[in-house]
Amino acid sequence: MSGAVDTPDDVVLQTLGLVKRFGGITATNNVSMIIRRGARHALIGPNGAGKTTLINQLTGVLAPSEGRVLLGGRDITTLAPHKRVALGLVRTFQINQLFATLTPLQSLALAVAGRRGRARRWWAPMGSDAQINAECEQLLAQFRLTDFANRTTSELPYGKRRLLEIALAVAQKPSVLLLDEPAAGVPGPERADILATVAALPDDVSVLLIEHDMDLVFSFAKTLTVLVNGTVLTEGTPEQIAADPQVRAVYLGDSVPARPGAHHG
Amino acid sequence: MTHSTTTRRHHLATLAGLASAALVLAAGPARAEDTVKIGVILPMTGPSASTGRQIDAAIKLWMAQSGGKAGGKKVEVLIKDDAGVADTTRRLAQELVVNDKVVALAGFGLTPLALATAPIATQSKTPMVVMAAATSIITEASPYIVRTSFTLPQAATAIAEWAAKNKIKKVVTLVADYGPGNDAEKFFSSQFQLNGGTIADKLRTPLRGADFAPALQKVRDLTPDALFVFLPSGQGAQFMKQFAERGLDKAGIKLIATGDVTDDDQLNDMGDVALGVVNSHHYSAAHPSAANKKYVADFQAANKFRPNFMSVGGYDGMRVIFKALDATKGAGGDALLAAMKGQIFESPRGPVLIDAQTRDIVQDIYIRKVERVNGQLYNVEFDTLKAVKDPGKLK
Amino acid sequence: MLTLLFDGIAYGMLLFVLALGLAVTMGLMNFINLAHGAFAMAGGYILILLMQRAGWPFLACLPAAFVITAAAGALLERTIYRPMYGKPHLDQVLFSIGLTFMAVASVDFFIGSSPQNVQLPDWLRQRFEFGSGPWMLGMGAYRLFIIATCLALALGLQAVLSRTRFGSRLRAAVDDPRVAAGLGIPVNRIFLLTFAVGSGLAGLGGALGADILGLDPTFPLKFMVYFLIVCAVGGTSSITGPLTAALLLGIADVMGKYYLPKLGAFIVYVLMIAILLWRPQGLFSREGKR
Amino acid sequence: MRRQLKSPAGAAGSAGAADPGALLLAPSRWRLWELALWAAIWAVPVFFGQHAALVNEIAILALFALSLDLILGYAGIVSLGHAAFFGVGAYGAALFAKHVMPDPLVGLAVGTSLSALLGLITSPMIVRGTDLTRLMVTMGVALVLLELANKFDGLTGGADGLQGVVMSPLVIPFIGRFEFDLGARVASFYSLAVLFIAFLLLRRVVHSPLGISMQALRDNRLRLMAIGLSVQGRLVAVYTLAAGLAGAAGALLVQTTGFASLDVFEFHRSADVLLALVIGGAGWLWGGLVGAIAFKVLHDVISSFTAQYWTFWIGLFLVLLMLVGRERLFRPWSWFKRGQR
Repeated sequence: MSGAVDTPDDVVLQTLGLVKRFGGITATNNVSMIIRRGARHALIGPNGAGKTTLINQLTGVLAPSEGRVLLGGRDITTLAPHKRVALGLVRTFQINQLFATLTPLQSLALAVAGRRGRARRWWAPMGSDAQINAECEQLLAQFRLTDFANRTTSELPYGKRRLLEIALAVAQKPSVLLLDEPAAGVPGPERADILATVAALPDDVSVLLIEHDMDLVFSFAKTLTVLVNGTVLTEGTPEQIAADPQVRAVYLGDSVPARPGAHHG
Repeated sequence: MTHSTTTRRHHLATLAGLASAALVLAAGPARAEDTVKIGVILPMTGPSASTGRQIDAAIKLWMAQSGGKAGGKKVEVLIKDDAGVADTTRRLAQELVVNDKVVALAGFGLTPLALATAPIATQSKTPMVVMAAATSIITEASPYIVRTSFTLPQAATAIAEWAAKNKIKKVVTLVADYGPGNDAEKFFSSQFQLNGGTIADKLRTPLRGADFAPALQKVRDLTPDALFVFLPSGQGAQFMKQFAERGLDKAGIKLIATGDVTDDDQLNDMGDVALGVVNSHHYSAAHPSAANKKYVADFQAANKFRPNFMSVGGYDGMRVIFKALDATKGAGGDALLAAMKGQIFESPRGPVLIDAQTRDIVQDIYIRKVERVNGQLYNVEFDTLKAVKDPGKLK
Repeated sequence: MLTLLFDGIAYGMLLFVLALGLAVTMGLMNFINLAHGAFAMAGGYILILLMQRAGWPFLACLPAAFVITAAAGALLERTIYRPMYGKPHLDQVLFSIGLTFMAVASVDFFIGSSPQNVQLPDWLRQRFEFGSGPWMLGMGAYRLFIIATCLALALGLQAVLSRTRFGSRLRAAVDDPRVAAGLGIPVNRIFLLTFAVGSGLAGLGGALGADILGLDPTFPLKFMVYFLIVCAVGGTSSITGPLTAALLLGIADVMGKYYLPKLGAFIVYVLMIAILLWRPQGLFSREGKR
Repeated sequence: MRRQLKSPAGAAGSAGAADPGALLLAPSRWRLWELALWAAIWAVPVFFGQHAALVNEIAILALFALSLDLILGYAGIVSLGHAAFFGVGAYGAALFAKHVMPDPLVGLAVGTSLSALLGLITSPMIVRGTDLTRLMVTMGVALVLLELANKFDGLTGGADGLQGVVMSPLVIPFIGRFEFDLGARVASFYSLAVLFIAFLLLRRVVHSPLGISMQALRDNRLRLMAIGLSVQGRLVAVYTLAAGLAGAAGALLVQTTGFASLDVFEFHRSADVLLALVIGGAGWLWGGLVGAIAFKVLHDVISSFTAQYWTFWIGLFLVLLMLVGRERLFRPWSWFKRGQR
């Protein structure tokens, strides 16, 4: 069953009345939201608002109890994670998921090769494919990893690892990119890199950003959705949200968490 | 990446070290003209280490007694450990022959070890003295193999005859599931049936097996007159304890066995359960002869433990080699082999002959009963079958 | 028939006591300790030495075996095991294999490679028999004694785990060491204690089993597989899991050797593989536990 | 070696300056010391003929370790039953030589493909489960095969071993015809050659995209899936390849010693190769070779004087190695943790 509902064709990702219950708790409560093509969309909310739970349902890590997820009008509610990747729905992880012993260059080369269906080649050494090399070079530059291209990933500074995390996702040429707290725990100076690279993401990529860092959110997002206790509290432009008394009350009031990544699963 | 570069250096260092080690090995020991070498390969480690220990001790005893001289030359014995792994045995044999130029190979704790080495003996025309392994076929694996231990058919047929003569009609056989075990089973049953007995069942236990409960239970349910057992020396104690614990003795089932089960090496620790077990073998530490009394005395003077049939195999093996070397003035090859064939001498076990045709040992097989002799358990011989050839060869 | 069942149960009970410590170690610290068998061997040799060299009575040797191996376990846990927690499984495996090798070689060196025998007191050598024919039940006093002892141990441990505070803390720690530590449970101390008791039990099992399983320096290697099977199949999250697994293993082994002696240990291994493929977490453990 | 990414060139200029192609290719380039080492290895049987038999054994163990390195060091699969493949290759080659034809090369091919097949069949077993279950299942498979080989003694010779495996001379087109000699010279060259070819093959594989993806799989399966690559497929492929190489090692053993015994399936085979690999260091191709050399030479030296307590020393060595850690003894080993936390 695909896109039974009529969706304006500039909608790339859409959820219809998503509900997720864990035993008694309702982590996601009838969430319907729309991501438009080229969107710069931010999902904010206090700790435990169910942001990560929602992401996991979008990417297929969790199966929703009710409701549907549509990607470009196609129903992907029951689709396996890696199949969603193939359809262009790509995510970054709140906690780095990197190849510790590879170098950023190798990791990216592998990601690119994978996308180009060349990750199964077993004779020609990695690096013998000019197209892949060129793409890697470009990605390294785009994510300011050029000088670290050849370091072992586990030895990179945290900020650089964060950038690599995003770069690996972008290397998939996603149509929709879910950024799960990209700036989480990144110290000041390196944070700038992240803001810049995220801002510089190509326009044809629609981005859904989950973030506590208000500077990032407000500098980046054109649309904000506020999630509280698994329910959509409100949605609007940064200005509207900033002005919204409800939001101030439940969210902006509370301090930005010290160490994101300590909470959520 | 600095550390990985250093580790790379480290590896290079390692390799350099190994290379030099190889060089040292390569140099090898200088070879003097007036010495002959004998290469002995034994399982000093692993499950059958006790075999190696016994033979090793016996060889040392022989060297001490003989002054380590034969055919006017100094004899050097190189003892290698193969841990009971066949391909190691073969490699060691290869090196002993090619590098150390030994005139004879000896030892061989288990059948596969001997069989694996046989081709080397044949190719290099080096006499190979089997001091322990007891499967019949071994001596047929190479014309250069001489055996000074015994063959299981010798022991098995002997006890089979005795059983048939002593109104035992129905027997169950229980053997460890490997070469010698199969031999024991085959030759006992055929001989026993030949003499009109019946074999109720033929049971096998895994070689490493420890819990005999199931097998023994089966024996009990079959209610034979006697149970014939062959187990590699070492498992005997275990077995007899469980034999009694299961009440087979009370159920009137006799226990007869080959001497491996009541191995002198462990007999003393077996306790009263072993008392009265009738078994057949070629050597008992209690063999009543001057030669043996001296042997046991000297042996125990040098070691904490009692000599068993393995040790006597090693001791006689050395004698055979030495006497042959005396005859050939230290020469090896076919001459040495020829000088080994047909040797007749008084061994601690009794009179023995190296059969010139089969190169296998011909010896008396004794029927013994485990008894307590001044506080210690011994296999006391009460019947003798004279000059038993290996029945495996009389096809 | 019944007799076989009885033997199988005795064998299984023995395996249970031998393997329990290993199961707990795995469950608690996710530590694969292949050297567990070495503690069992130690227990066996302590029994032998005390009985033969020091002439202690059999019954006195059993607790001694427990105490001494437990102490040894505690010592080793403090000194060399602790640094290995959290290390990759492979490292743990190699580490404990190394320990086993050392133990085997040392025993070989100090006591000798020949198998040891226990001189059981006479009252343990008798045999009781009931009925006849296929339903005849014959029970060796010693196996009866083993079953009784192990059963008592199992019940006792179950009680400790379910009733006492230590038990609840232990269970919490087994479920999730990190959370437990977060709740202020002294996981390290609990583990030290558990490890010691586990080793002690192994020692006791080794002492009890010396007579039935046989005792020589290769003991740890010979029975390692069986212990691991008990843990892998029984899972490491409860006592009942390993117990059931051990009993199954014991009975299957005895029955197999009686009715299909040709197949030998074959059945056991195939069963193990099948079960592990079917339930990678073990038969009796909650899914998803690692 | 994978970790030495910085090629001499890269090390000179700032890594960033070099172009990705060069950097990516750097690890797959031959280094001087590698060539030197191979030269040295080949030299041993030439100049120290009296150790040909030992060289042969080392080469075989090295090949076996190389295959284990592939699944353990590169794909991160722990195995305590690698002997299963060694044994199948051994008996396969032995029976083929005995009953079909005695040509070594054909026999080698047969042994290799048989064990590869077994690898393919058993690979689903190691895809699921935890390290513990993998240890148990791999060990279990080896034990089952051991039991089988023992039961079918009509075919395998059971506990006595399979004797009288006579190989015809080694005939290599355009090169010549070599009789297996007592001094094991030919045997040692034969085994070394097979080892060398396997080494070259793996050297290609581990630096190819597939090889990189295997290491990625070891580092972080979740991410590998997240970049849309299949984990199962890769596990099956690498396991089958490794199994084949192990089988080749087994076949070599049989062909150069002329017999097969149950021992090829025993636990200590799996353990020994694991030790050798660990001594050499898993995760780089030389690990297997260095380890095998160290293991065998040490065994030969130690057991020649401290007769039966070699096991104690190797045990002590392992314990120290694990306690002190490779950082100080050999090389870092961070990559057996699932992902980096």
